Amino acid sequence: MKVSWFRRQQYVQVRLDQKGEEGALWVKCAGCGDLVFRERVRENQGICPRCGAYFFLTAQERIALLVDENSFQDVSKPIVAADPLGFVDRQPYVGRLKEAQQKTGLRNETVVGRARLGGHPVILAVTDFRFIGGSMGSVMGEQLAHAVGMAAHELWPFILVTSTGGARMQEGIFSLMQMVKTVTARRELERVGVPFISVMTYPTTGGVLASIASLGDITIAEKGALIGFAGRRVIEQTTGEKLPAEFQTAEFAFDHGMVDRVVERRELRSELVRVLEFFPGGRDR
Amino acid sequence: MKVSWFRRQQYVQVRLDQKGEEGALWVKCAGCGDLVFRERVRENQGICPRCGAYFFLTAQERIALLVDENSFQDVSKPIVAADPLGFVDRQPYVGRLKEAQQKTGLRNETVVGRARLGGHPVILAVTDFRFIGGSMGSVMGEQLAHAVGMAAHELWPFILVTSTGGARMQEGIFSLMQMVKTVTARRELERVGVPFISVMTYPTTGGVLASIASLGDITIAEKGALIGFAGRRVIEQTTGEKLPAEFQTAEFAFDHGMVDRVVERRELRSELVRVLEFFPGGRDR
Amino acid sequence: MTVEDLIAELQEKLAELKRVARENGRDLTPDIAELEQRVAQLSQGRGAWDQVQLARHPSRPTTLDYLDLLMDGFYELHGDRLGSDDSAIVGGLAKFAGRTVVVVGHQKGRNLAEKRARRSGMAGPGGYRKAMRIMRLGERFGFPIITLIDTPGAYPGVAAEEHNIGGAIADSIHAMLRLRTPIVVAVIGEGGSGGALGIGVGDRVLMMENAYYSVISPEGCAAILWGDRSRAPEAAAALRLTAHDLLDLGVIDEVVREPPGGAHTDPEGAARSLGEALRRHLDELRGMVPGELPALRGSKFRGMGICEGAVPVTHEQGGE
Amino acid sequence: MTVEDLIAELQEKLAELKRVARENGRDLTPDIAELEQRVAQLSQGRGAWDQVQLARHPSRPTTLDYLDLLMDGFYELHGDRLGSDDSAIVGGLAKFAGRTVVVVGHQKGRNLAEKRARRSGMAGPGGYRKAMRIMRLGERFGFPIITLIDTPGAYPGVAAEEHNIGGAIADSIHAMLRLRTPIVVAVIGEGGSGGALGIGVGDRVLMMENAYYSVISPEGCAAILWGDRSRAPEAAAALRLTAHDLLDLGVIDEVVREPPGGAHTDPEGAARSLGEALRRHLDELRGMVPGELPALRGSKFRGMGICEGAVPVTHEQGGE
Ligand SMILES: [Zn+2]
Ligand SMILES: [Zn+2]
Repeated sequence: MKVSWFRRQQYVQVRLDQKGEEGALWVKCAGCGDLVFRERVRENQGICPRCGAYFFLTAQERIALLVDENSFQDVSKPIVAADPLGFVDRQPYVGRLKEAQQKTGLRNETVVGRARLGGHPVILAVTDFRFIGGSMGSVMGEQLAHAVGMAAHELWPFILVTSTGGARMQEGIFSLMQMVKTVTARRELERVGVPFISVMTYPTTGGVLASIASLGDITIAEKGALIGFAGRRVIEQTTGEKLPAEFQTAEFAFDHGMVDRVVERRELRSELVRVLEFFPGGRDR
Repeated sequence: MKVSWFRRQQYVQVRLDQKGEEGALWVKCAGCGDLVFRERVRENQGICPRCGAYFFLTAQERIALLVDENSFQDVSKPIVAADPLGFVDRQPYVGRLKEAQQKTGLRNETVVGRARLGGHPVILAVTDFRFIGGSMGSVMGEQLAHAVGMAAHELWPFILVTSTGGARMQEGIFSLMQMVKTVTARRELERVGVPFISVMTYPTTGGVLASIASLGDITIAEKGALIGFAGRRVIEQTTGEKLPAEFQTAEFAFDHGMVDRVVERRELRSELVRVLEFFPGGRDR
Repeated sequence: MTVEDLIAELQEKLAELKRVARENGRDLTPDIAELEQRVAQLSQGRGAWDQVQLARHPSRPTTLDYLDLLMDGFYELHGDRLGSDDSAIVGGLAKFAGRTVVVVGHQKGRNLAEKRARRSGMAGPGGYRKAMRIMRLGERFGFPIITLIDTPGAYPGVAAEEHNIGGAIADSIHAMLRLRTPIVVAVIGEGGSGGALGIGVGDRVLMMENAYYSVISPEGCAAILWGDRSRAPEAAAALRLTAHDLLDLGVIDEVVREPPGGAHTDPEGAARSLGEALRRHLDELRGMVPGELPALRGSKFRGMGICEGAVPVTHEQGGE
Repeated sequence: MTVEDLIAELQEKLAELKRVARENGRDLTPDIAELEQRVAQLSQGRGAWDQVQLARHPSRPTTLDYLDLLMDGFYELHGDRLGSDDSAIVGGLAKFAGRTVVVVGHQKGRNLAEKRARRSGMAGPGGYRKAMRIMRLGERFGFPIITLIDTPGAYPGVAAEEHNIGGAIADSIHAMLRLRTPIVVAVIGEGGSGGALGIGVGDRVLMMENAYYSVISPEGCAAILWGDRSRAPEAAAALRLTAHDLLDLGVIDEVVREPPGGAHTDPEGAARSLGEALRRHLDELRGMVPGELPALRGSKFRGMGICEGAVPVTHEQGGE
């Protein structure tokens, strides 16, 4: 099931950079409505210095926020999305991909790397929401399988940080099948006893939630995350139900036993280091 | 947790023979209030010929109702309850045991036998509620372990028919430990791939529900059964909650996913035969 | 609205646009191109929407219909043992071709009241947990597992989210990858996204000829892409969701023939055809070492996906 | 009311009865005998009720207190992944004696608000399912498991029954019997029947000196036997529920000394004592083959029970 990500501002205090705003010096915070100096926000881990609202992070920003300085080595597979269906909507999928690549400077939505956190070697995979909603197609499936393979080989913990609207419609059934593919990968970690820490950030929904993201040994939700399978509008239209105020927030997920902890962005790095301390092993140690 | 079985008449249409009524020609039906001829009830599988209410069955009656004629061979272990705590309440436990033995003609509350159902060889264990509420002490634990051991050895399906108020208070901690003991026994069946059919009749509660009875491969509730962990009064007193009308009935258990089917007493034998047809094996076949 | 109606309507609009362009001398080339492309896409993929309609036909045989027709006795099991019995998924023991199998499938309901009670086959978390429980029962006794998929998708509701529907589907996928017993999956009607996949991880995946299987419903896709659910036929064509599409894409293993006109015109015929295919695949799988099935099943799905700029990832046949 | 008060009261009644019998020449022998027996039972078992009181002492250290004192960092995990997070059970990763362990325990709450939120340690089905999830996590990484028992019993409530509390406890017992990692259980306060046992299946079962462990609460026992909850002290004596009783009966493996006056008078001392015992047992178990633990654990419990008229069933020590 695909979740529309167009209405995110309604229910959490996060705001995606708008196209064209990329170069702006000032950005408007969706939390307090104030114009804040972009650089101040960057330095502040993507948190509004006035009201504490979280801005979207790019994959690079997320990585920088988590890993030991200069420890990240990008080992993503050099692959890009194919267009197996010849999909055309408002524009051809190939065009949409090019646009996303230009806008983000990324080849695709998933970045995989070797890194250290508090000295612990890990394999880290991060999805970038700016790239077609961080949605999962064949590339994300392959990147995650690749990342897990490395983690299993090195016996290093695997950390996945998701920001994704779910499956990527434009690759049709192949996107759906990535749900199974990522779970088969997750099984490799079980076989070798390597921990998998799933970090859900805004948003973690649809087919990614219903596959690898939900299968962490430890699952951490970033405060402000949207976590849910079906989209709000779909639920309202299908069932006519009124949605509770906290619906599909990180706190909702916590209250309903879906995640181990809800963690502030500022605490996320130290939280992960704390978790890693419990797991011995890793070839370098 | 021990469930009091003193208030059973309040909530299902079953009636225990009262002491002293054993020899009476007529019994009063708790369902319709009429006096009915005891022999008619017996012939009618313990069902009131007027209103269809279920009377309690003794272990012998239950067995007769289920197995192929003349196929039952009692292979219960020749054991009786010890009194490891020297327990005395209104009367010493040893006196209570003697009384129960005299009243029921049974050595203890659990009868184990080899039998055939529709030609299928099985190991059958039945608890008799008349014997101190069919409660589980060391003897029931050992009888069930013994029964399961035979089933695992013969590769015959194991059928357990429970009518029990839960753990037997008078044997204290030993009764509690039978919960684990019966589950270890159940695990033997898993190892050899022998099916375990759990049949819950009025009542199946407390420590027996919270151990082996809940772990059937197939679980069948007899209509009219009371199925629940905690006693109604305990719940009311502890929480002040008002109990739903259907609370802890077989239908309640079904609606809440605890049992596979609710079956009329008349259909129980044919239902079990139907289930057994699906399981090949058994040394005689 | 049929695809034909839609195409006719678009062609009318197209003619009008061209007329305006010609008469008023305005340059409407981009609009005309877009419309022409839509018409082309629809014409090319007109089978897609027709098959979606057939897959949803109110008289199309359901899981229980097929079980009635195919199985020699179906003994339904109930409950997830966790608090619920979700009737949008049925499951139990059955005799098939003389042997015991475990069957799990979505059940839409065969009349209005039943459809409501079963939420038209849209299962909640309890449904997937019941399915897992019953499939594990099958594994314990070495019974092969057959799953029949027929759902518009998992139930989108507050209670479903509260009980972690995402996690339930993930767990079910995970559980199916571990089962040491053969699994044959057949999409018999609607194969609606994660709700379908939740019981869709098999050593073989078959599709009935008029079934569809898609990452998103055509309506949902149209709503997201064009803000217009009525453009579902186009979305259906774009998604390549028919049985033959999926066979071409290497995602399924076989298309099961239906009687001319669709399964609802001849349920017995459809069941015969499905039964033959199930039997054949189960026979093939029976020869395999149970302990090896999970690894083969895993590598089958592990190999699904098409990327560029790297060693091509192709679909490896599991279990052959 | 203390046991002493109760005995004094009964002795007064007894004196009165004897006076009446003597003065009025009535034969009150059976009544006098019953009272004398109650007094004897109470005197003999007066330690039992005192220890129940100590086990329930409002300042007695709870699971989280012991974790604070014993563990080098406790990382709490939450949720059963099925819809709930029951705070009557806490669990997570911890560093103990330099190694990672998994800890699961009942948590009563340390103040009124917390006690209410945690239902005084009375766990519902979600609690046992969370416990299972966390213990299985420990097994995946070979971490030993420590469980701390401190509950009046499982929560008796409508929602608990609706979510199959009986099945949840049964499943948890079943799961613990299968875990391929060492398990040490310690009853630190109240060991209330099935609710305690739900996380109580270990290779070693220890009890703090003033803890109790019983098939039923003394009050519940008294209510059933005599229709009088105030006779709980007698029931406590009859049930043989103290740590030393259980050691004598062969049901537990060790009594963990508490500071004089009870754990609440010196939590650090109590924690040292508990920590020493846990460490010692974990060290012993560490030498064992993980694959053999389930069978040994099973035979330990398989051997519990005392019957007559058959080959005596004795308590076999698992894991030694
Ligand atoms: Zn702000
Ligand atoms: Zn009657």
